Amino acid sequence: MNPTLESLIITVLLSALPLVFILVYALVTLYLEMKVAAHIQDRVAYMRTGWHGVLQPFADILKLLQKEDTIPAAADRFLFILAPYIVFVGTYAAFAIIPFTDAYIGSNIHLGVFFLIGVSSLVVIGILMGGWASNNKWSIFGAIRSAAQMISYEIPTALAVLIVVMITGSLNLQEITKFQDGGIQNWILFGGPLPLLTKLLLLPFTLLTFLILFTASLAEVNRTPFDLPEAESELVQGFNTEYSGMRFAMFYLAEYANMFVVSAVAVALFLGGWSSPFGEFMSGPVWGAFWLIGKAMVFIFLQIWIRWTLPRLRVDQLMYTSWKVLMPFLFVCLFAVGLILVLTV
Amino acid sequence: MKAVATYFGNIFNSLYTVAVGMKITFKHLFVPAVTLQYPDVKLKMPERARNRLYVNIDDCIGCDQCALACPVDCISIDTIKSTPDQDLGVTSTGHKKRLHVPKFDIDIAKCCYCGLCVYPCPTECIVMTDVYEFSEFDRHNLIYKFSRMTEGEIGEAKTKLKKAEEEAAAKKAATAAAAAAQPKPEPPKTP
Amino acid sequence: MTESRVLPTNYVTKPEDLKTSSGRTLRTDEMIINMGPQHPSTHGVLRLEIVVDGEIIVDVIPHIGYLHRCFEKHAEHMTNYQQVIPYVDRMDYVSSMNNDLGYALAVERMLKIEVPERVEYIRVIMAELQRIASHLIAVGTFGIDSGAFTPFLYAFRDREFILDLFEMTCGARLLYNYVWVGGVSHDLPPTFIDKAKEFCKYFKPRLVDFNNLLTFNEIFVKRNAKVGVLPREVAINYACSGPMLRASGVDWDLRRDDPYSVYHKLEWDVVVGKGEVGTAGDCWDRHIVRMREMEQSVRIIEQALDAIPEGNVQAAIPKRIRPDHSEVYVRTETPRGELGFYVVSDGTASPYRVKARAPAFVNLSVLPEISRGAMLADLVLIVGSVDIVLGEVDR
Amino acid sequence: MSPQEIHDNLKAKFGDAILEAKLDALQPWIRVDDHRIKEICLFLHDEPTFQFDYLMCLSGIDYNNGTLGAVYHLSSMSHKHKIVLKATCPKDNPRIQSVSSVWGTANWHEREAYDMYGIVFDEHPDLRRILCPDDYPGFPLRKDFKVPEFYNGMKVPY
Repeated sequence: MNPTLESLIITVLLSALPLVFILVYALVTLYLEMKVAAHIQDRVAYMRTGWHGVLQPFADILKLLQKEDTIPAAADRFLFILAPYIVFVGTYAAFAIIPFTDAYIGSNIHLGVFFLIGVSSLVVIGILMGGWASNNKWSIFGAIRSAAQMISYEIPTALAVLIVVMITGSLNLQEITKFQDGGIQNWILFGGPLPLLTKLLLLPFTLLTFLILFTASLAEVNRTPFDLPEAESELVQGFNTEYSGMRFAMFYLAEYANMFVVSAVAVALFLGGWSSPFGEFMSGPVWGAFWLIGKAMVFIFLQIWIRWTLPRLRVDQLMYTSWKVLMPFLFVCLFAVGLILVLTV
Repeated sequence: MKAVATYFGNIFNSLYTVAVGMKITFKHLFVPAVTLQYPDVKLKMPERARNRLYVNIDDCIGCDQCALACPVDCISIDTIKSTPDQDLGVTSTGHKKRLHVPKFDIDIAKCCYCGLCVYPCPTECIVMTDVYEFSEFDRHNLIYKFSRMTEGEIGEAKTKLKKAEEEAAAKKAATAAAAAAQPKPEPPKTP
Repeated sequence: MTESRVLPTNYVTKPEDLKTSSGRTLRTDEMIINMGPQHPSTHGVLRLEIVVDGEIIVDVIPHIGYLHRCFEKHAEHMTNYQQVIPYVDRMDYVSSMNNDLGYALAVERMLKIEVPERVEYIRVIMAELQRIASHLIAVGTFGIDSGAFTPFLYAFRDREFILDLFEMTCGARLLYNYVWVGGVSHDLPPTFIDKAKEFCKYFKPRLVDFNNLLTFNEIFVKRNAKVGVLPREVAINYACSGPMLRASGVDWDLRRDDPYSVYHKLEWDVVVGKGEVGTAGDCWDRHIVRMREMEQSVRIIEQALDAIPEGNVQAAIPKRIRPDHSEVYVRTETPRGELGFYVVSDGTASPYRVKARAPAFVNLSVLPEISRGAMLADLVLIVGSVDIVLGEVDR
Repeated sequence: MSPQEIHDNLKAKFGDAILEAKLDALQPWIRVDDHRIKEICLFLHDEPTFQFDYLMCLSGIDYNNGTLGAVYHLSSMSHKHKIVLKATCPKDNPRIQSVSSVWGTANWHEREAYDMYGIVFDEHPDLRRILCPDDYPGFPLRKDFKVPEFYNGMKVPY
């Protein structure tokens, strides 16, 4: 076969790999969320579908697949059908730049993180389409809220990423992870592999930036305390009120995939992606994926834990937090990190 | 200056209270579950539990007290007077039974489980058991028929009653005719 | 709406000041949303017709009556006064012990019956336990309205304890028909007293946990401070009662100001909202008044459990109730406020007229006053803080 | 302030508007002329010696002899005294003055009395049915009310 066809097949195969990962990961997270929520509330989740409810995620997916996905009569059919797939595409595209191991990365482009921020705004378009197309007052409320929320939280994410890029000097997540390779002391969260003095100076700012990035990513994914677009108690189900069956499953899958993207990116930026915390010990191609996914799962557990503890913010408080709290602190961090890097390195 | 203080105060408060909340929920991760797996593990009902009604029809003397006491009128009772020659026996509480009870229906779907029918019953034959799993597919199955008299017995009791009434009517007619035939004794002297 | 979080006037977009680049005025319109009888946070079948400008609420028109079961018509067709009690249970199905107590006191005052001391103490214990159970539901669902699911399940887990106590005594868990005219249907089972003491000991730390998890959570505080403020005068003019009135700073509790039963013998204090977080009378105050009332109820129960005398609980139950031509209005303090029964008798065995003055019905009538200018998410909290039970609103 | 004093003051102020009073009953009540009920209630509400600022309950009632009535249970939070006012109106043209301008709570209570008994309260801001559906035939709580066999084509008694 001629090389172009061959490389085409390889790239298709390579890009299909994360899709398989997403499906497996979604089932695991569904189970994890169900169990953690239950035990936080002093109850046990499903115990009958398989041992301790292990088959329940399959049952959920099966139920959603065979359910009739109705389209409201006065809905804007084309947009209504397209919306969930746009949301999923927006999320799935981000998988291209996540470095699972030092050998495997979707596409080793040099604009990695820049591409990520660009692509994640596709999710907003998808939600807006879904909210508008289902011709339901509650959905329009949910959609408009999510548009305002996503846009105003992309800026803190971009700024936090900018700080990391400033420290590492490259936009490509693979380079950033290589920069942090070699044990826990090299993680950017603790100042990166820089001389001791700069590390100590950088430490408070990188910790603060990480905290802000995690909060902003919570809003990016519409998770409590920022889950206004689908606020059950106010907007019935927000933008996906009219969705059911397969389309609703697609929204659901996109939300879980987005959770992983956000956690993986935070891990790759701050906690040394696939590099093992013990330096040389337990590091290598297979271990790399284990470390990345393991660290990401810790953050996913954190998101689930937060979801079942905190109440929900109101729209104007949401805006207040983003514009008047996260961003000022990030500008301070940006300025400080820049100053430290110029003076000491 | 106060605005800056409240600004930072709010941020600190948020982080602190969020942390406190998270600590509590994390503590509850290790608290054993309080829920029961219902069909396998059932909650023990206390002995005064008020759920499904049960009527011990042998002790029922057909006095209709429970039907009167029921706020939703879900108990319907028919009785047939028994003729003197039939001996219906005595209830466990020593009441002489004088009425046949061909129909004693409780529409448990209408019952509001208030228990007002249990108190006035002289022979305590109507009690509330602690059975709470009695759902049906057809609503008519929820009409419990407690009377055990067969069609034959009911027919026989009716005919006996009719016969007894005719005899009584005939006897009364006879005595009335006899009284009319005799001259009336002179009225007692007024004081 | 006086000192509530007054939105800057330009927040409410007026058509004339919105210009497109070409100078044409942008046509804006208000949207009417039906927070309909079936909605996750209307606490029952209440329909709110909301006129919304963006997220800001311009006007709210409540529509009720979806759960109207003509309690008053039923009461007039009962053959004796005792049979009305199962219907009174079902009026406010979340605190039916307090409803029975209200109705029983009304008929007893009409018949001029004196109930034995033991019955009074049992009634106080049961009423206060029911107050805790009802407040637990109110507080738990208020947590869900603000987005936190877990407090609801903690509240219901504690409420199960109380339901077991009730089931042990009278056999039912929600609608008891326990307080009768002139007494109670069953005496306390032997194990009741120490089980109730065990509950009191178990429940106090739970309240502290609940407060730390939800009440003092900064997000919850920011969501509820200065929201749906009910000023003093409006509260009195609209005859609000219970936690809604006390949260607005009015020191008024029927158990102390219009005393009935043995509350005057027990020592407890009335919780009044002081506006610690926002202004007095906002949603947070109504929430904290309910939380602190639960602590007071535990205090009352403990004192009553120690001071309960012996006696026959069915001594004063009249065999046949046939009051002479009279009418009486008796009011009691239920978890939602002042529940009054206006009972008129015409000398026969069945009541001539039983009018129930339901606190939730009256508290709900003030909703439009306090939610103008709030946001949609606030309205959900305001309805939750008013703590309505539609069985009582619609009767 | 005992009911007797309240009655005397009212008698002094309004004279003939106070039609009848029964002060020895379990709960003493005063019957007032239904055309001047608003004026009397305003006086009771604003007068510092009375200060009846809390309308506990307003209930409609059918006296079964051709007259309908509204019973006002008033109480004062500051003075802690209570009084019962009654206003009656003929059944064929039941009209009573609305007091919703004096107490806000009267608004919904009067709507319920209208819904259940058909008592029309003049100058009520928005008098429509509150509990029953808007097109419900008849007024349910009247003593002579027959449950309609069909309502919008649905068979009613089961």
